[in-house]
Amino acid sequence: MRKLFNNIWFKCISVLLAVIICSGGLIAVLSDVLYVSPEVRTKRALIKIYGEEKSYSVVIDTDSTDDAVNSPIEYEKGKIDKIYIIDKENETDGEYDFVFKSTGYEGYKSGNVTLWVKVSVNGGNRRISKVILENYTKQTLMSKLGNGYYDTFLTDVTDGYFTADKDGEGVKNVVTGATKSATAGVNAVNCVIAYLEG
Amino acid sequence: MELLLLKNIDVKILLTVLGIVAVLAVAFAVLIVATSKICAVKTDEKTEKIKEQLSGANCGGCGYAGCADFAKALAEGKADISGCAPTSPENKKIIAEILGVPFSSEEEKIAVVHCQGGDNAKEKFKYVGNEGCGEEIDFMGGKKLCPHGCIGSGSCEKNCIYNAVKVTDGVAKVDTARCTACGVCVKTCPKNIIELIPKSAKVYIACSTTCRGKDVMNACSVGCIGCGLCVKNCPTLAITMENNLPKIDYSKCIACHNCVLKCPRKCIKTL
Amino acid sequence: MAQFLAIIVSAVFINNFVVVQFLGICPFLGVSKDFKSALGMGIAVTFVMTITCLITYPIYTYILVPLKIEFMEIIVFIFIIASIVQMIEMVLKKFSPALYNAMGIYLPLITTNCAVLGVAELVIDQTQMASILGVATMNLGYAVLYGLFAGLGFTLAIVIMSGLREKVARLPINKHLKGFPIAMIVACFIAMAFYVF
Amino acid sequence: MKNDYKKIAFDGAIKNNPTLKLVLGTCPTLALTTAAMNGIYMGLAVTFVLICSNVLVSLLRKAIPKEVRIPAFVLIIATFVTIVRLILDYFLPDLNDIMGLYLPLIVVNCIILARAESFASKNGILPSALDGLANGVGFMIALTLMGAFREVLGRGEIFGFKVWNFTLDFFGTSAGAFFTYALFIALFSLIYGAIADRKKDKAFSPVLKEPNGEAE
Repeated sequence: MRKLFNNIWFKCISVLLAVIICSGGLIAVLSDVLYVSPEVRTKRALIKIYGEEKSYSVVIDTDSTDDAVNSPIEYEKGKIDKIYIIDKENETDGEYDFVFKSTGYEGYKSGNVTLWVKVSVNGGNRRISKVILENYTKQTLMSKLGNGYYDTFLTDVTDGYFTADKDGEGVKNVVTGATKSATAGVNAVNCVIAYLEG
Repeated sequence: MELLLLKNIDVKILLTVLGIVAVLAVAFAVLIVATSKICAVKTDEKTEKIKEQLSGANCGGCGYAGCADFAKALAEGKADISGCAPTSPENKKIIAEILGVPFSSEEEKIAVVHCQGGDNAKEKFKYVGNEGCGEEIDFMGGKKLCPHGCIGSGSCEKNCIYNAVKVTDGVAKVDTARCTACGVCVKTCPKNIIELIPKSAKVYIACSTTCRGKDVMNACSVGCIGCGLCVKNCPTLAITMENNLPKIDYSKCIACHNCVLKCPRKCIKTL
Repeated sequence: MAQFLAIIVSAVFINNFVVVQFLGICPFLGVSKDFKSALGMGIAVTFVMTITCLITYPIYTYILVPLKIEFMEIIVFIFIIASIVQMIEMVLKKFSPALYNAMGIYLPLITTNCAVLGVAELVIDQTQMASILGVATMNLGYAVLYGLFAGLGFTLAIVIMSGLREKVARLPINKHLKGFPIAMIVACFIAMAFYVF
Repeated sequence: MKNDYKKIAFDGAIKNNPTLKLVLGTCPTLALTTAAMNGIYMGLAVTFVLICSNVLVSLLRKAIPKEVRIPAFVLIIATFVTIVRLILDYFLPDLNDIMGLYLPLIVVNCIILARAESFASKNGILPSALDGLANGVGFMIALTLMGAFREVLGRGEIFGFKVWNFTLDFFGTSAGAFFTYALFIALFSLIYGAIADRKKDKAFSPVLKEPNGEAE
């Protein structure tokens, strides 16, 4: 028995397995204890947009359990996960806010970018009034998308879509250092416009 | 933090992830140990123990590629511990015990440049080209008129990892505080005018020319003209004249500094 | 055959990992002091890249994608590369100790070498590879070939760099500029030269 | 034992500065020194992960057999980065938004594996932690200075505030990054060389020798 324990084969395999099981277990425990539920993420996003908590009513929410609302709206270059209508205290009719959570595909290394988009509706006029980043996958050059990038989206929702290629003559051209990540962001916002345009 | 039941995360994904990485780990552990068995390099622990005692500076003074090679040569008895100057005497004693070799605590050494010419040595031509003494002396023996003197391009300075040799006004000078006598400069100097002398030495000859006095006068204002005054004035006859150049026998030298005072060209300098 | 040429041209020239995408600069500067160790490093990196593509491509496409755990990709890839580097280290220690000493700390650093991880991630990216090779789907053969030629591209860059550095090391430069700084300035000129692509 | 710590700290941060003397971790250095703030955030992230991974590596150094040390170290570092991201995401969400960009880059950072391999796997826990801290701080200082230099010349700003509207977009490119990096290494060697001469520091040589010659 003694010989088995300091046999090099056994030592190497057991150490590697031990490290993996310990770290895997640790990550599992931590990711469970420190689990951030979708509601909390939405709360954080609303605080970032409005500066304070807001109650909202759900139009679409992929994380909710009841089936009427949890199917996302798929588009060719992205999808919309959540649509909320923010409850207004002074109920002046015709003026309310949408908050979308949309994901754009075709980012850097075919990863995707998820954004929160706030659209304020005032009578017939609909305007994108706030865009913030939720998270992203595989975008290593995200640091290049500064605030300037997100502010270029703050325009009225007319029929024009955004494009992100350098020489694209699209209506509103949004080009940044990290063109691939910008494309994913633009796709996300275009989904919102596509939804609003119906 | 209620009792944890892993309810928030999908346990199935967790298990598959752990499973894959575990399988990978086992596979690679087996592969690695297999390669380690195939490529087992048998370094007997004697070499390892010696390597720990050596200074580890990898300076190359001992003539081997680094301390590891020198340790292997020592273990096989091919090299002698005196080859490595930077290692301190106590470490050498330990190594001698490991090797079972009698250890004579031989003298500590220091490097010294047998030349003080530099700017006061005349030049045959102005050299512009690749740096380094080795390259310069390929071209007609270097730019200095004196064939034996230091040409001051600093190959010794470049190779000394202890930063102990510096070329000051055209000639290399050893900083005795920093020199650990590793011997790299002795090997790199193409003119072979750097020598390891006992650390206890007080004086040294700052010239290495064997030309006759008249040629030396013409080539360098501070070169040794072989007048022999130092030989005559040395009370213990420690200095002998060989081929127009004085040579000090440090076992006899009592550091009376007579030679330093008497030398008309100030070629004999104190350490 | 066309794909074969496409791989060579794109891996070695158009998006060469070191000179165009500036990945894996640590060994590129650290080991390119003299020709022999640069060539040794190049071959070691080529070997690691080829074996990495050989192993990571099937694992990603046949295991990670079906099980929907792509997020594990980085850890799994780095673990595989680390194990390959560990094996290479033993092989080198046995068969060419001189090269092993010349590479020193830079041998384990191949693991975190961005170029190797870069090629592993590039190869599994269907859309990008399709555009490079002009072929609908990727397969293992193309992946391994791309890894091989990306490694050769790295070797080419590091060997040219070592040639330049050996030449530059003999020029009379200020003492403080010798070594890494002058290597960086040479790399700066190479970078400028590659603005064309 | 006390001055030993002082020596480790001094060595790690200044004398053997990982970015400017041993020239490790060049990928993040070249990529991130476009802005000074990047340097600070990346520096903080690297310092934190470096300390913890050094401690963990030196804790397990006797247990991990020599044959599988590189994969084991990589696993430890990767686990650590994931744990840091989980903690940040739960407790400090806004810091996570900023640091989130840099954390995945750390797994690929050479400095951490280099320190784990050449120092932490050979020394005790406290020296390793100190060495991690020293190297992290050294890395942060170097990155922030270079970031500031490139930001001021490249975009005419410093930490985002307009300084002048003279911009040289050469410094925004990678060629500019190489040039700045070369400049800073030379400057470091010049300044430290002067200090070393005055202090008669034996081992420091102005001409950069092979790092492994000194790092051992």
